[in-house]
Amino acid sequence: MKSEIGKLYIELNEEFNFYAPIKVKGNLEFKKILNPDDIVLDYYNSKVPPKEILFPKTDILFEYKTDGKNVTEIIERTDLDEKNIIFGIRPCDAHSFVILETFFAFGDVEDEIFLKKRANSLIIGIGCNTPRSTCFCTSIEGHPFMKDDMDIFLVDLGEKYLVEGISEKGKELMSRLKWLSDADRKDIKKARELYEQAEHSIETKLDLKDINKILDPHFEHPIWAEISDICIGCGTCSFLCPTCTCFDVIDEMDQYHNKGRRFRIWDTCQFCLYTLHTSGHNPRDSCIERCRNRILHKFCYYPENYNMLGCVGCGRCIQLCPVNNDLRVIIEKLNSIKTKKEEKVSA
Amino acid sequence: MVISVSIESENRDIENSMKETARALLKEKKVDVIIGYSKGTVPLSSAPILIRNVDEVERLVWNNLCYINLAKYLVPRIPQLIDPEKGDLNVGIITKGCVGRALIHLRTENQINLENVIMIGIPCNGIINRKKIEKEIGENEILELFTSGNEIIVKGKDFEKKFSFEDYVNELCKVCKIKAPPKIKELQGSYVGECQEVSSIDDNFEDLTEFESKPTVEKWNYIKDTLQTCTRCYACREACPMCYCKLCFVDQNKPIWFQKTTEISDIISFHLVRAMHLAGRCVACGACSSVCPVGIDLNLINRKLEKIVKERFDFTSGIDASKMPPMMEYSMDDAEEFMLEED
Amino acid sequence: MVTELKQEETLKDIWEPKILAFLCNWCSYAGADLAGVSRIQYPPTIRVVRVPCSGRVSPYFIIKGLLDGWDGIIVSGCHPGDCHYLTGNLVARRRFAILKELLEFFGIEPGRVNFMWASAAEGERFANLIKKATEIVKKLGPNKKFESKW
Amino acid sequence: MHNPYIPKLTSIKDVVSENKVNDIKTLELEFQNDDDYKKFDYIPGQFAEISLIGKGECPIGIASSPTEEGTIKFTIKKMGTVTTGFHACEIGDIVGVRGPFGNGWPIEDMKGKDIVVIGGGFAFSTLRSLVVYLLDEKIRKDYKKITIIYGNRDSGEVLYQDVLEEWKKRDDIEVVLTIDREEKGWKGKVGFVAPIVKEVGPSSDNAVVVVCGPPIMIKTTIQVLEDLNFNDHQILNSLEMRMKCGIGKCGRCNIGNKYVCIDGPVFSLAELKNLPNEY
Repeated sequence: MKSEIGKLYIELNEEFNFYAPIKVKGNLEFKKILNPDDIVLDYYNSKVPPKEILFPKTDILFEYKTDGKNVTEIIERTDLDEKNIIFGIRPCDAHSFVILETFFAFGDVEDEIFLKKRANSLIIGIGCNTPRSTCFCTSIEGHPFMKDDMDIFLVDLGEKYLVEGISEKGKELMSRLKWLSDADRKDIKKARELYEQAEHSIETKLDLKDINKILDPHFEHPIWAEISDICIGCGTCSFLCPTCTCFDVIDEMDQYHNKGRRFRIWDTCQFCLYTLHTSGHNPRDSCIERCRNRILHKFCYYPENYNMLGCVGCGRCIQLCPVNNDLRVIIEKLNSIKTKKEEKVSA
Repeated sequence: MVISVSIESENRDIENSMKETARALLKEKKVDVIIGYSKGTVPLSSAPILIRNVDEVERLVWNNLCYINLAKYLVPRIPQLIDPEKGDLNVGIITKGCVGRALIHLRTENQINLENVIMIGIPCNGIINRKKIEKEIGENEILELFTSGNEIIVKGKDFEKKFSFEDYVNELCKVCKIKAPPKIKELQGSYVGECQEVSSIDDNFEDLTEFESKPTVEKWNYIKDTLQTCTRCYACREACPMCYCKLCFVDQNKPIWFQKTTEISDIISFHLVRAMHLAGRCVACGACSSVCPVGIDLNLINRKLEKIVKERFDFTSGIDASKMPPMMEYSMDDAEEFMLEED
Repeated sequence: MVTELKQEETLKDIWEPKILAFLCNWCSYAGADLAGVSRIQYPPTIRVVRVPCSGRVSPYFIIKGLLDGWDGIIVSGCHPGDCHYLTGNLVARRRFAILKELLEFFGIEPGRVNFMWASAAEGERFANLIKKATEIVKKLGPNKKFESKW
Repeated sequence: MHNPYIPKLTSIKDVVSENKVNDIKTLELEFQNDDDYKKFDYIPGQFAEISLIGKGECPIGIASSPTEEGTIKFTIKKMGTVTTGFHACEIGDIVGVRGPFGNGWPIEDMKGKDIVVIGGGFAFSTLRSLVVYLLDEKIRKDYKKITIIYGNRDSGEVLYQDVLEEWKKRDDIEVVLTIDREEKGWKGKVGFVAPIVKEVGPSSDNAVVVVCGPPIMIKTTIQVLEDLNFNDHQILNSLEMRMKCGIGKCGRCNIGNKYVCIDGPVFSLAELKNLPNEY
């Protein structure tokens, strides 16, 4: 029953930090909640993705004390062991956690701050009954009802939820929630219907199959100038992208109290300062290179390095780009490189 | 003589005359490229577009969603507007009132050479406050938005809503007095299409009285509430035609004055200092608020800036090229009622 | 409980604000000196930063000061027309006018930031104005607006 | 797993000003904790993120060689906020070090070959590390002829004068120093690096050449080397990039799908030609 979310919250609140979608000033945000009545589950999607929970906009790396000049003590973070429940996220955002996890674990050095938080988080996701016109998760092998990336999966059946444990962690938690009643066949049938309905309602189909092979040899193609000509170089697309991970490291010192901290904040390849050398040289000096880097990183470097696309098809960058530099159009344009070339060959 | 026309027909007229002018300019080779607006792929947006030949002119639109201030593309010039051999291209720019003001003000600040820029003036009839409509619709998807008569029609999968244009236009547009680009004598040859003679503006800033009369605590709480969602993506800065600094004050690191974190004090200091920098320069285009991905409304602050410079220094940005902006000047006779004095 | 309350009250009574004062080298700093050598009493609340001219004081200094937790800021320069650099204080005055109004608009008590003119010969005036500014800031209480910053 | 962003603390043991203008200094750092030093296992050509707490962090190539035991050295030019902070440091001050990062010079592959080291300006720091390493008693026999060509703007800019003097005295290494313009009392060669390389004319037979310096020097030198029949695999290069984390997470140092901080900073010319031209 829908009203039982409150019960779930009360039961789990003590052990876990309970993050759920709520409305803040008309915007949907994922926040640690205090009142289960605030939870909104019949939403389209949030503007700021739930990556914010595991990879906050401002994330402390460590704090330190000084004797006025030199550091005397480094204080490590202790809050990473806290357990979290991330409730009510969509499959696309749940998939973004998998991508983020792969990224932060890649290479010789793992990023403990993210990975520990991820390991301590339990994801209770919900199927997406109402994909938007800009959603294209089916084009990247996702699905509005994809449940692989979650621990517990919910389906909104109208008056009640169909609950399914996916991972071991999720099943274990479910076994503790004895008051959950069994689903009957009707419910499962209804869930099936919703599944198909959602799949059909996604109209955007992008051809992303061999995109990295198309992009790889076309680094210097004039199409990049065309794609980036109206970009104003703000960070909207990447700040609100659930898979963007770039950050800047900054020190801050409180001289009055002899303490300080080093933290990371979100940064984006769309900013000029991102790659600017101290010498004044900038490898990515104009919007053309910066836009190119964003697209290539998601659709070319990700497949090459991690064998997956760096995009989940949530459509946030399409919805929110200030100048409407639509990713769907960009992909179409890029795909047209291929077709043009094939035409040439056949001619 | 006043004929009441609907927004819809106004839009059509604007669009048609704009297209005609654009076609003529391109045909006569007076301009190499025209910057304008095209229809967005998402219902509540429009996309700036560069038009290089006559056939593409059809793509130009005017639909009350053209919120980007196109002057941004000229200061600094984007590479697409510079020919590697010929240098600066001749640019035609679709100019609504605030774009015109921006260009004129930037000229006063010596940031732009308007000699090879032709302003295709249009009498703007207001920009829709898309954030307000989005909030009104809530968790439903808008699939279509258009104006019909004097109403904005918003359509979704299973709903249709009507909003009155008057109420859902940007706050800044409601009080805007400069619809078409202001005409200045220094730039006689640069205008095509509509423009408007502006000497000075009468404005009583009534829209601010309510907020200004609030007690300090309430103001602080309001500002704090509004700004706390800020993600520091700097879309406001990047969309602002006046924010052309190569190195913004928040990016400076020698010394670091203001931190870039998302803690509320840092967010407020960013917006406070940015407002400080825009005093007497803001051209009231509202682009910053329209582009904000998390829907922060900065228009209130912009209005206040306009009010301060108007009341203290009798200055309105971008209408008079002969007047220096207040922050570039000084005068012995400025009011100083705020200075501390002995009892 | 009762004793605690009393303690708090007395604490508030003895609480003295900390005020950051930017004094221009040519007038106000000398004015402060004069107040000192003339043995004119004024509250020991200000911490002085000597600047070449009030025109040197950028809004950054003031806002950063508030962020850092100073209870009040004072900027003092030469009287209009007396600036050592002719017009530095006139430029500053415009800046301050806007800053003061903006701070008020943002809901930061405008009394925290005070601007004044004091010449090298006005020791008495300097002391009086500092007294006045201290009272204003004292009435506002400690600056807690930006306390959320770790 | 541990938090990779926490630096190990070291204290400054010595500060040496390297040039006349006094904008390049070498810091000698000693780890506060012996364990940390043992774990700091590096080869020439790698870099570390050294940080001045409160100011920030920056990636600097390690100038000392693993054979010089006890301390590590960094040569720092005064450029930005952090490096200026380092220049204000005194002996005994505390510096944070994270690392070593990057791949370093391929010392294993270089075994049994002639080695030509070409450096320009203050990019010589990791080359110093390499040469000191190669000249170590136990290691020298693994490598054949070593030639060093080191160019500078003027004699006041020549780094590491003490080790250079030592090297000159040895007979198992050829040291050629050059400055751009003639100067009184200068005993080395005069001229840009590229023509001097041509003049010295190292043989490309079973040789590896290591080039480090300003972009224009690299460009001209590579042309000369190609004329001398060096192929792309024989020419090694160390890249610079803006970095924050040093471990491939912050994202800014990518060239194509490679990260300079984990896949570099040393790339052979052949590898560089395969990467997009974005550095």
